[in-house]
Amino acid sequence: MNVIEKLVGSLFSDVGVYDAIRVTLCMSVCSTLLSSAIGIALGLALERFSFPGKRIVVRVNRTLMGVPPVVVGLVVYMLIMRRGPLGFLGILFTVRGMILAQTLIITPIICGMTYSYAVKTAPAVRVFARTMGANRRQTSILLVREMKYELYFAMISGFGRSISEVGAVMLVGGNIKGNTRTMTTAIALLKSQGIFHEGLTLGLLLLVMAFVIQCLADFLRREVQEEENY
Amino acid sequence: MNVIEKLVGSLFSDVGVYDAIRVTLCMSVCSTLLSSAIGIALGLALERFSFPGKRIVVRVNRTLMGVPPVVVGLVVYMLIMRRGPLGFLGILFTVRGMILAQTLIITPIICGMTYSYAVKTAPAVRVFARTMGANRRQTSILLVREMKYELYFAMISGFGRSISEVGAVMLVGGNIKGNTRTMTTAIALLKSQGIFHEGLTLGLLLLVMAFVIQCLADFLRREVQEEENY
Amino acid sequence: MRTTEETRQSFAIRMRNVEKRIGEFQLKIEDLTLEEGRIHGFIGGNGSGKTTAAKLMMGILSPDAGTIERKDLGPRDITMTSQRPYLLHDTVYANLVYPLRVRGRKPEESQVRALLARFGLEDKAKQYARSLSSGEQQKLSMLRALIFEPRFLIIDETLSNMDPESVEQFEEMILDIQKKNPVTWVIISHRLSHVYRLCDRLHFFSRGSVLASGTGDEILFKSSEPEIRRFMSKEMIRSGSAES
Amino acid sequence: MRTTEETRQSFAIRMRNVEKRIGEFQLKIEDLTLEEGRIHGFIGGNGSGKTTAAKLMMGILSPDAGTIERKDLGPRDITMTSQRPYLLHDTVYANLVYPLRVRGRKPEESQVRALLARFGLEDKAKQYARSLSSGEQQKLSMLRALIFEPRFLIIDETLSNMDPESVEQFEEMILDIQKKNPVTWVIISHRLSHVYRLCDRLHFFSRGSVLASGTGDEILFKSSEPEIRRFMSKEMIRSGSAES
Amino acid sequence: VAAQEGAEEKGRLMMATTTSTADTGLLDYLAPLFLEDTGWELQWDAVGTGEALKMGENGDVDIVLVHAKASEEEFVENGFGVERFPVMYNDFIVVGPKEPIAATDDIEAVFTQITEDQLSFVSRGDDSGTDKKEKKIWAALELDPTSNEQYVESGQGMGATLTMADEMQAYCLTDRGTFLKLKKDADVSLELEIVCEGAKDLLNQYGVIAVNPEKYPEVNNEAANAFIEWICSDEVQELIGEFGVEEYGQALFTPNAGTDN
Ligand SMILES: Nc1ncnc2c1ncn2[C@@H]1O[C@H](COP(=O)(O)OP(=O)(O)OP(=O)(O)O)[C@@H](O)[C@H]1O
Ligand SMILES: Nc1ncnc2c1ncn2[C@@H]1O[C@H](COP(=O)(O)OP(=O)(O)OP(=O)(O)O)[C@@H](O)[C@H]1O
Ligand SMILES: [Mg+2]
Ligand SMILES: [Mg+2]
Repeated sequence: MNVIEKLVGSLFSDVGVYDAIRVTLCMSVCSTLLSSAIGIALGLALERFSFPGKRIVVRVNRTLMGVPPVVVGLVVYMLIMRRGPLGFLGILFTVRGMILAQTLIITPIICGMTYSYAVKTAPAVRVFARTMGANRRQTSILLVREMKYELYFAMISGFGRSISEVGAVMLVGGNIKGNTRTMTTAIALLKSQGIFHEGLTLGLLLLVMAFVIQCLADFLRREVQEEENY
Repeated sequence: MNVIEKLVGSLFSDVGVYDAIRVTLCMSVCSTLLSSAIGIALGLALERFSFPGKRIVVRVNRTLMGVPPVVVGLVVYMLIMRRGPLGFLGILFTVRGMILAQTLIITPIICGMTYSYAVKTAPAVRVFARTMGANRRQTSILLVREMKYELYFAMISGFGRSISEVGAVMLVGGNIKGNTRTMTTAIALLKSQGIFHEGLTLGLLLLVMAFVIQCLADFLRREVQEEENY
Repeated sequence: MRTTEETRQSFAIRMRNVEKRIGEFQLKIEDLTLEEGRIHGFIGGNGSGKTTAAKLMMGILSPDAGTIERKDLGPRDITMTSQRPYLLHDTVYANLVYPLRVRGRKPEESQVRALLARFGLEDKAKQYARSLSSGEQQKLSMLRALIFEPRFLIIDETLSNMDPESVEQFEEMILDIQKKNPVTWVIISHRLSHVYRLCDRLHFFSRGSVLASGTGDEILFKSSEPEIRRFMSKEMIRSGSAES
Repeated sequence: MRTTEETRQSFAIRMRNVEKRIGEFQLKIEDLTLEEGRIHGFIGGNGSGKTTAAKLMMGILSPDAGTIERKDLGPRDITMTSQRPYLLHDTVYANLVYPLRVRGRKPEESQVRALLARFGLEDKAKQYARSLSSGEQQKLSMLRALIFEPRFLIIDETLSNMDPESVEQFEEMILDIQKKNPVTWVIISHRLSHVYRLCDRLHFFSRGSVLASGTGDEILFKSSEPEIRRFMSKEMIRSGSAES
Repeated sequence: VAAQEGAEEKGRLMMATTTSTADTGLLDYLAPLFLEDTGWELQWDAVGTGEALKMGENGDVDIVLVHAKASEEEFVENGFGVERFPVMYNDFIVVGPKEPIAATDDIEAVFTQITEDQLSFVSRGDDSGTDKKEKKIWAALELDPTSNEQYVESGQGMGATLTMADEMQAYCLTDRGTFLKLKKDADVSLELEIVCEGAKDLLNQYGVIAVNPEKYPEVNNEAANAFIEWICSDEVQELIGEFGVEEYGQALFTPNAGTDN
C-alpha cells in the first residue's frame, strides 16, 4: 500500500493525490448508490401515480437535472454550517457532507432518466404483471428487472456526474488536503497554481479509474443475447 | 430593456447579472444545439456500424459522459491559448471558446444517451424501414422520428448540464464581467465573496429560466396521445 | 328472482351495466355472465370490444360505470394471455416459471422440461424468449398461463399464429383440464371452427356490446341476427370431431 | 439445361443453396424459385423457418452461404408485412401514407380515406396507431403494404387476427390485383384453407428446409410425405369457393 | 486632456490577477476610470497567483497584477515579463477566535502557540502569495505546522478559506483587504477577529508586470504600458489610497508606486 501511495504521490505536486483517490472513490460510489436507490424509487413512483400537477413535477425534475452544483453546494452549506439548521450534525467539511450534496445533485438525474424510461416500459409490464398475479412489490421488482439495462445506464450516468463534480464538493468539503480533497478539487487546485500538465494527468487518471470501474460493473452484469424476432 | 436591466441588476451586487444572463442563454443554447447535432449523429452511427473494439468505444463514451469539466477546460485552454495549436483562432476568453468547451462536455452525454436508446429502438425500425423501401437517409430520419421523445430528453439533459456547468467555462472564458461571465461563474464569484444569499437567488433565477425554456420547448413539441393496446 | 339456470350453475364473473369509454370507442355491456367451469368463446368483428371486455374482467381496466363481480377469484387465480404476448427480457425458462416465482412456488425442473418438450420447445429453454418464432412465442405464453393452474383464464387470440398441430394439442390440453378439474375459460378467437368445437357458450360482440350469448349451435347456426349470419358466411365450420 | 417450365415462366426470386444459422437454428434451402406474378404460400410448423426465409428474401438477413437472385426487383419494389406489425408512433393516417412519403409521392387524401373506409377504419385515421385493436393493426399493416403497389409482397401471418369478413375482403383484394396487374406474393399462414384457396403454389417448410413445393392439391392432398399428411390431418380445408 | 481621450475606445487590455484584487472590488472601482482616462477597456480574469503567472507565461494576457514577489521576479527574469512595478500593498494579519490567543503584534508568538497548543489553523495550501508567506513564517520559526492535527490545507482562494476558518473557528493568515471586505459583506457574518496585526515583515506587496511583447508580439503592450503608467500616477495612487475608506472605515490598500517592500 505504502509503495503505491509513494508512487502515485510522487507523480504529482504536494496535493495529496493518494488520499484524493480514496476520497473520490468513496464519495462517488456512496453517492451513486444512495441516489440510485432514491432516484429509481422516485422515478418509478412518479410514473406509477397520477396526481394533479404531475406534469409540473416532471418538468421541475428535469429542471433540477441541470441544477448548478455550486447552487446545491450553497444550499447544503447553509444547511449544515455551524449556525445552520442541521449544524448539530457536524458534517460540514466532511466526506459525509459531500455525499449529501452529491446525492442531491445526482438524484434528480437518475430520477428523471428512470421516469423517462418507465413511461415507455411500465404500462406493458404492469398489464403483464397483473395477468401473472404479481402483487405491488413483485410488480415493482419486475419493472426494475425489465428496465435493468436502462437503469444501469442511468446509474453509470449518475456515477459519471458524481466523479466529475467539483463545485459542490469544493464548497461543502472544503478541499481539505488528505481529508476531503477529491481528485477533481485537486485538479482545480493544481490548475489555480498554474500546474496545468499535472492537472491533466490527474484528470486522465480519473478517467481511467472511471473506465475500470465501469468495466468491473459491466462484468458483474449478466448479459443475455437480446436479438428479437420481429 | 434598460429598465429590466436596471431592475435585475439592482437585485445583485455588482457582478453584471444582466450580461451574465445573456451570455448564459447564448452559450447554453448554442452548445446544446451543437452537441445535439453531433451527439445524436455519433450515437446513431455507433449503433449502426459494427467494428472491432466497438464495446470499448461504447465504454469510453460512457466514461467521457463523466469527464470533469475542469479537465475539459484545461484541454481546451491548452488548445486555444496563443501558443496552442488553435491559438490562431483567438477564441480564448470569448463566448465562442466557452461554447467549444461545453460542446466537448455535452456531446458524449447526448451521444451516450442516443446510443443507449438506439440500441433498443433501431433494430425494429431498421427492419421496418427496409420493408418500406426507405433508403439510408430516410431510415435515419425515421429512426430520429421514432426516438423523438427520447432524443428530446437527451437534449434536455444536455441543456441542463450546459446551463449548470462552471469549471470549464470559468477557465476558458475567464469569467470576464459583462463579457464571458455566466450566471454560474457569477454565482461562484459571489460565493467566494461570501455573498451566499445573492448566489442562491441567482441560482434560483437560473433554474426558473431553465424551467421556462423547457416549458417553451415542450410547447413546441407536438404530443400524440400514446396509449397502446396490448 | 333467481332463474333456475342461475341456481344450478354459479357464475365466475358477471358484468352488469358496465360502460367503458376509450377514445371514441364505447363499450356497453348490460349483462354478461360467465358460468363457472365452462369454456366461453368471445367472437365478433375487429374492434368490437372483445379485448376491452377481457381487460375489464382482469381488472386491467376499470369500468366507467356498472359492476363486475368476481366470485371467489383473487388476483392470483386469474390470468390472461395477451394478443401480443409480453415476454420478459429473459430466457424461455425464466418466462415459463415466472408465475410460479410470483406464487413462491419452486418450479420442478423435470416437469417444466417435460412441458416444454410436449410442445416442441425442449431445445429452447435457454433461448432468449423474444427471439422465438411467432408461434413459439404464443406457445410459451400459453404454457406460462397454464403452468400455475389458474381458475379463470382468458386466451386472447393466442392460438392465431400456431400451426395446426399445436392448436390441436392445446385444444386437447384444455379439454383435458376440463375433464379433470374444470376451470372457467374465455377464448377469444376468429377461428370459428375451433371456437365452435371448444366452447360451451359463445358471446357475439358487435360495436361495443354483446349482441347474443348462447351455445355454439344457437349462435352460429340458429341465430336470426343478420350481422351474425353475415359473419358466419365467411368461414366454414367443422362440427364434431371430423377428420379431413 | 433449362427446363420448359423455367423458360415459360420467369422467376421473381430464386434462392440457391442458401444457408443461414441463427443461434441453434439452421436454415438450408437448396432451391426455392418463386415464379413471377404468382401467389406463393409458405406453410409448415412453428419454427420451421418461414419467417427466416422471408427475411432473407427481403434482404433483412444476409445468408451465410448461397445466392439469392432478385429479378428486376429494387428495394422500392418489394415489401413485407411482419408477423408483429411495426407501427410508427404516430396516427393511423401517418402510418398508412408512410411508404408514399418514402417514394416522394403525395398521398391523395380522398383515396386514402376511401381505402380506410373499405376496411372499417374510416373513423380511425387520426387515432394513435398502436392503440388499434389487434385485427385493426393487421389491417393497417396490410393496407400500408398495398398502398404503394409493390411488385413483390410477403404477407407474414398478417391475417391471423382479422375477423372472417376482413380476411375475405383482403383475399378478394389480392385476387383482384392478380387479375388486373399480377405481382408476386408470398403468403405465410397457418390457415390451410385460405392458403389453399389463394395460392398458386405452396412450399412446405420443415425444420429449416423446404420439404416440398407444388400446387395446393399436390402438397395438401397428394403428398406422400408423412409429415405433411400429419400436418394436414389437423385442419379441414374447403376447396373451391364453397359457402358454409 | 484625459477626458478627451476617453471619447474614443481603443480596445481591451486583458489582465490576469489574483482573487484579492477582484474580490475586494478594487478593479471594479478602477476599470471605468481607466477607460475614461485612456480609452482602454480593462478586463480581468481573477485566478490563483500561479495560474495568473501561467497565463502570462503563455502570453494569453497582456498584463499581470499579483502579489508574490519572488515568483514575479522569476517571471521577469525568464523573459516573460518586461519589468515589475510595485503598485501598492496591504498587510497580512492573523484572524481567528478571540480565545485563547490574545490580540498582539507578535506573529512569532502566535504561530508558536498555535503549534504547541494544537489550535485549529486553516492554511490556503495553494502556493499563492499568502500561502508562501505563511510557509516562510513556519520555516523561520523552524516549526512543522503539519505536526498539528488541527492544521488543514483548504486549497482554495482567500475568501473561501476565510469562510472555512470562521466556520471551523480556526486561525488563518489573510490579507487585510479580503478580510475587511468579507467581514462587511458576507451574509454569514464573520465571527473572526484580528488577533495579530502590525507585525513587521507582514506586508503584502502587489506588483504589475506587462507581458513581454518581444516574446509575444500579439500582446497589447501599448495598453499594458498605459495601465502601468496610469496606475503609478499620483492621482490614481491617491484614488487607491481612498478606496474602501468610506465603506470599511480604513483603506484596503496602501499605494506605494516607486518604492517596494
Ligand atoms: N386508446 C385508444 N384510443 C382510441 N381508441 C381505442 C383506444 N384503445 C382501443 N381503442 C379502440 O377500441 C376498439 C375496441 O378495441 P378492442 O381491442 O377491444 O377490440 P377487439 O374486439 O379485441 O378487436 P380485435 O379482434 O381486432 O382484437 C377498437 O376499435 C380500438 O381502435
Ligand atoms: N436469435 C435467435 N437465437 C436463437 N434461435 C433463433 C433466433 N431467431 C430465431 N431463432 C429460431 O429460429 C427458428 C425459425 O424461426 P422462424 O421465425 O423462421 O420460424 P417460422 O417458421 O416463421 O415460425 P412461426 O410459424 O412460428 O412464425 C425458430 O425455432 C426460432 O426459435
Ligand atoms: Mg383484441
Ligand atoms: Mg414466423
